[in-house]
Amino acid sequence: MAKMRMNQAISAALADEMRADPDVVMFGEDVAVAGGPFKTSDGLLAEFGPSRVRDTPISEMGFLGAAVGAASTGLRPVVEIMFIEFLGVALDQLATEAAKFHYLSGGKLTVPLTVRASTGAGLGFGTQHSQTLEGWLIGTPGLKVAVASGPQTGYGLLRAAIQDDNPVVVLEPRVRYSTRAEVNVGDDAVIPLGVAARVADGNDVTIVGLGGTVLTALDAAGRAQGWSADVIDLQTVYPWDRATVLESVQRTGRVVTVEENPFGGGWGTDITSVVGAELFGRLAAPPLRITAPDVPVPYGKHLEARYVPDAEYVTAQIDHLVSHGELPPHWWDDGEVGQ
Amino acid sequence: MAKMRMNQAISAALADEMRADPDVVMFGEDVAVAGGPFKTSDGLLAEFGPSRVRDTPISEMGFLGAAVGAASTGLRPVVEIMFIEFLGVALDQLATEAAKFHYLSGGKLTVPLTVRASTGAGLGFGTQHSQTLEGWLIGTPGLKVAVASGPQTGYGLLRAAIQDDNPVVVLEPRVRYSTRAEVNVGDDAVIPLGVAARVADGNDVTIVGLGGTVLTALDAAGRAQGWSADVIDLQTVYPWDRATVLESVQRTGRVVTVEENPFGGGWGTDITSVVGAELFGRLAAPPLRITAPDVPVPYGKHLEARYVPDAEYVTAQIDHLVSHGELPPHWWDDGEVGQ
Amino acid sequence: MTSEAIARREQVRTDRVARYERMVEIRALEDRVQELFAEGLVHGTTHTAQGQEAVAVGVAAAARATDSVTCTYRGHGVALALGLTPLDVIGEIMGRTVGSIGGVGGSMHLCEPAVGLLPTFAIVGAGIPVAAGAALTAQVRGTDTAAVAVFGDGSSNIGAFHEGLNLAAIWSLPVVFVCENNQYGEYSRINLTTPITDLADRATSYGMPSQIVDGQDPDAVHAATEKALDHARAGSGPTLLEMKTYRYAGHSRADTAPYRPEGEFEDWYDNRDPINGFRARLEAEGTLTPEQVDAIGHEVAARIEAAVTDAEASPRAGIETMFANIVAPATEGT
Amino acid sequence: MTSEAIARREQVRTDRVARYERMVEIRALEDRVQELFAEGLVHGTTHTAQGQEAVAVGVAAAARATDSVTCTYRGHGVALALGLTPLDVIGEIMGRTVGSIGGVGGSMHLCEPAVGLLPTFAIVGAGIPVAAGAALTAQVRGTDTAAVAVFGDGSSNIGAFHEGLNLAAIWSLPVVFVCENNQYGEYSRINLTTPITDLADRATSYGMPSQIVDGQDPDAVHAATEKALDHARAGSGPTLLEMKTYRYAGHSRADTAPYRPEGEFEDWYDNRDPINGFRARLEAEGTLTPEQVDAIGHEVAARIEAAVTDAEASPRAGIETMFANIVAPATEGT
Ligand SMILES: Cc1ncc(C[n+]2csc(CCOP(=O)(O)OP(=O)(O)O)c2C)c(N)n1
Ligand SMILES: Cc1ncc(C[n+]2csc(CCOP(=O)(O)OP(=O)(O)O)c2C)c(N)n1
Ligand SMILES: [Mg+2]
Ligand SMILES: [Mg+2]
Repeated sequence: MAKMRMNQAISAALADEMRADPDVVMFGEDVAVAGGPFKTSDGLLAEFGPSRVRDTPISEMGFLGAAVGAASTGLRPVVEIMFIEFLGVALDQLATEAAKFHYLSGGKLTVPLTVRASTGAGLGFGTQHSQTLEGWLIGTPGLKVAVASGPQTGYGLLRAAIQDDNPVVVLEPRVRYSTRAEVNVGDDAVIPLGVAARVADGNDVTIVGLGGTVLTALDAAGRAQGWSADVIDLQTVYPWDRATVLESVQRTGRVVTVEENPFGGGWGTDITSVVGAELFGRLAAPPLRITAPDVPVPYGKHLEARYVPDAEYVTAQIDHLVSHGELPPHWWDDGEVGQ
Repeated sequence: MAKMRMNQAISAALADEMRADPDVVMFGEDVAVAGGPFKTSDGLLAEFGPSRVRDTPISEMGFLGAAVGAASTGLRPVVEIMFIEFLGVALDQLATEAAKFHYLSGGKLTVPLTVRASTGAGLGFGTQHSQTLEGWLIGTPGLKVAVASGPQTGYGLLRAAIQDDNPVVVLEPRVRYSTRAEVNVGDDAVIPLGVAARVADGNDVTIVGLGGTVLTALDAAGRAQGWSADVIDLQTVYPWDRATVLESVQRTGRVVTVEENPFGGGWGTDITSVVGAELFGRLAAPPLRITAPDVPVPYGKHLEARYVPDAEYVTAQIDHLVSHGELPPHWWDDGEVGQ
Repeated sequence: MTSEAIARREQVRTDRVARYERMVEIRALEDRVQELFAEGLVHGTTHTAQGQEAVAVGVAAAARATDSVTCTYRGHGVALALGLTPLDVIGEIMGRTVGSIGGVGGSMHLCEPAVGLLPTFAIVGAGIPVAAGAALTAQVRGTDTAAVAVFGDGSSNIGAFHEGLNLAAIWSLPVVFVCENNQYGEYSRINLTTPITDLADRATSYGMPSQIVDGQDPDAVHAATEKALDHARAGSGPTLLEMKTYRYAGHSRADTAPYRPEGEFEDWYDNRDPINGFRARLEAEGTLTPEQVDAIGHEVAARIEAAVTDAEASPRAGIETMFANIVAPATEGT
Repeated sequence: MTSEAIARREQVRTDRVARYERMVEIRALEDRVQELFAEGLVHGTTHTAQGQEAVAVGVAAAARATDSVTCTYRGHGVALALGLTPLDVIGEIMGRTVGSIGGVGGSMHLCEPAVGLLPTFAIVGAGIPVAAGAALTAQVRGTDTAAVAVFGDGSSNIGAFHEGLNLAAIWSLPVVFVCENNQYGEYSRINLTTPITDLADRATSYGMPSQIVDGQDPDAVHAATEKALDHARAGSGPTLLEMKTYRYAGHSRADTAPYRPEGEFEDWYDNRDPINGFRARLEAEGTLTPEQVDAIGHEVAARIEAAVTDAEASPRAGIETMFANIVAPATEGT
């Protein structure tokens, strides 16, 4: 146990895997000498040297592609995509090559590749550097997508990703890099992929959070009056843990996803679609998705803060759902701000 | 009215828009001299000349980016992405630039860009040339995504896309390029974006199809015994027409999406999530998604044919849904083929 | 303000003293922006361009207002050079409605089509093919406008650079590619990421003419850009210009540039500062007097302070702005 | 079959007559594959490499079985040269379980890591950075293996080419970039899409050595590739080799190549056919007799027919194969 910020926990996970296996290498833009733009690889160059920890040219397609080649031939590379938007210049190597190589080699090759990328709003980086964009990745058979919610999951999911023989993307909500918490390190702290965690127990509603919204969901549950919530940290969003979610909703009778992405097309559609169908006739209220509005992420502290659902709003939405048994309006349905 | 294949209807739509507006230009790989790998721009070079109809180097990021620049400065470019997978090397220009330029110019610029791409399985092109991949595009505020289901919608949606002042992607199911039908041409045949079409009327179930699955849905509805279906051609998948879908399901009490994509993360999650929540307590059966399994698209006629849901399977799934009021198993839940 | 921007655009086009003044303005604005961030008055990040003023002003002097320009997140200098006002820029950075795009973009997102500035690009390399596309518009329409893409040395390693230049070359598009080789991409010196020294050499791959230019000399930048633009307008195709320059500040807000070799900054600053050099030349020519230099310094300082004050006094972008300008309402058919 | 592939791999490495035979085999297989499609016995599409046999065989002669090779959808020739059997290839094309990856891939998707063949790439350019990555494995581990990327002329216009070569150069990776300049990308002659004639010139952008090679001469291809591989293994970094060659068939199944200038194909076929040229040389040297030539022709023809027969007799990939090999089960920790 040690108190760490999430970026330190990530550095620690990388270091632990690199110590355990000389085939683990790490590269990306300014990850070596500078220790990473978000200091998520601090100290690695000093400990593991310039062959295993490398700075790259600005060429995500090139170095992600190189990671695919390295992973197919014996290394276990970890690459950093500084902001998830930059996958827009490199998606081919992840979705069309890496995810399909095991299949397209008749099972002869594995691709133990880990791609880390920072995501989300909250730091004032503007429209092209603040999105979550899991939607680009979900629905790609052969790929796994995990999302860290804080220091502990940042550590445990990353270690699992590096140990996995498949391409795994680990998304890191940027706003949490500076979150400090006690972190269990070591092999016991590895968090299996594909498994969600119940991080709070309650009776009336299941709140499913992912990444940055897990803390929000916990906070919202803490403010609850007249209802209590199971809070689930989904941890892996593709493929996601149906058993844990369905078990919980079966007990609570209500499901709410808290998402940091626009309403149209977010990951919560998958959760609520499956829950709504599988537990048809057994829910006490309609499945509720709490999301950002269908707009580009705005700049400016107050706009950005409003864009991302906050705990107060989540609590209010759930109050409405529980007390009326029907969907609450979104905050932007208000005529004054409407599209 | 003229009998045309879908690729001819697309060529006709392009020609009609190019005749109407000298700012409409068209480029892509082998679209000019050769008339397009799928003959979707046949005759355009001869009629409109090499300045407006151009072959490009193999560089999707380059020519899609050029189209963004051209659209921002006065042209109305149409670009062809031969197979939708190739957006994996160019997504940045569509999702991160084009979709956000109107916003990032404070409304001073518009981006009347049309991107056409062929999609889907059925022609034996293998894993990297047979996907639908709407998921890469859905959830991008500022972008519209339409999908042609045959010659008529291939004509009408493309014309609407070219006339629209926003970036619009028109997806074309490759397997339908050779489908022949009577096609209304002319201005009256323009199909507004964002609007779905009810293409068959029934009482017991609403089947929502998109692109290649619309014909499948119609065929399945035609085989129905003991139930009848509204069939909706969604036409625009982002943003989709909630009013038309909800109105229909309100009447029929059941919703079924027929998708050509894996179960995890497909566009049907959005439809069923919204329908399940909005019509909570008013449905006679759980929302049902009929999809492909969560696998890469396989090669080989019989595998590919099995991958894509066919009419017989759709009918059987709905039979089960209507008669039991509960979800049918997927064909791949059968132990013999299971993952 | 659009009308003011158009007037300012013309000054830099026609008057060398105005160019000097604009360089001073860029320097002062960038210094002030850094302070605003340091004081915690602004949220997010910023990338400033002190040391690179001659490239911005020289390019703006050569291009016409009807030409299109794409540039990067390090774009305050190019924006001011093209005519945007300090209030346009500072207002945007501070998230105010008076900002260039109404305060929803921030430091990385400026735009003013009236003076040719397309939305600035926060994705490395993305502006390169977009500029080629703006040039395509001119070519298809048969006008004599052209386009300019301004981008960094590090950006010459990304695919969009390669594809953009190749497309422009094969189509002979009227576009000029201006690489601001400021020696660094983020925290990495160019030699650590790029296997050649002169990026102008990359034009070979496209059969394109190229030139290495002293990016600290606004006259040299102006002359080279004008020549390349003339070549482009004549239908002879694109040119790659490599401007050798230097980034005085760190990469972004928090970066103090500890990775720079000792003395490197001092060498550039003491011996090749674009503002000092240009002032000395104008004075030697008799175009500028020491009194004018002082007056310009004072005026510019006052202008920047006024812009900060005006920005602070103007409303923050309201919640409703989040919902504006996402989808253009009008379509051609309606 | 893996063991047979390994043996066949070695033959081409060590024996020039075997190289001749393999070229004949490639030609015969490609001709037969076209027939299979024409007869409607196969579904989908295929891209054949008649005319380019010397590149495939020359590269395979130079590379070791432990080296990694990436190539394209036009990969039957490279695959056979590296040792895959006609049955591996035809079986895959026909969707049979005996195919290279069990029949789920088809013509564009072959793979045999035992002889160094990584999955062939259906996305233009994608194999280029992947080869650099295979070379990275060798560099990190300190082995003397290397990697080869084989790709077309048209692929040199895409971003992955630029980024892959740049990365390999700055990291001095042991990789050889083999550009098969067969004059066409799909239906477009290279001069319509690429502003330079010699793609080897693109090495300048990366400070990389390069060489133009007669791609119709397997000895020349072998020598150039071996030299570049030696250079790579010595830690001196990558090389770009441009193989001047010609694609006899159309781009893919249905293409009859109507866009070719009159006489172009005939000129290459009559004067620069790689098989005829190599046969003449071997005969002149006394390494090969006309009798052997005939025997090889017959044996190869029989081998291809046997492969077709065996493929037809073997089971189609079953539905259960759709669900296999998607996610690797074992993880390092388990
Ligand atoms: C595709 C992409 N990758 C990485 C980044 C992060 N990034 C922002 S600026 C920068 C350095 C760019 O260097 P250069 O092109 O030399 O421009 P300069 O900042 O020196 O003006 C990087 C890597 C980005 N914005 N986009
Ligand atoms: C990214 C991408 N864009 C387009 C295509 C379609 N395509 C397949 S092969 C080909 C031509 C490639 O030409 P070249 O690189 O010269 O190789 P050749 O076919 O001549 O061997 C094209 C455009 C593709 N597969 N991938
Ligand atoms: Mg730089
Ligand atoms: Mg070629």
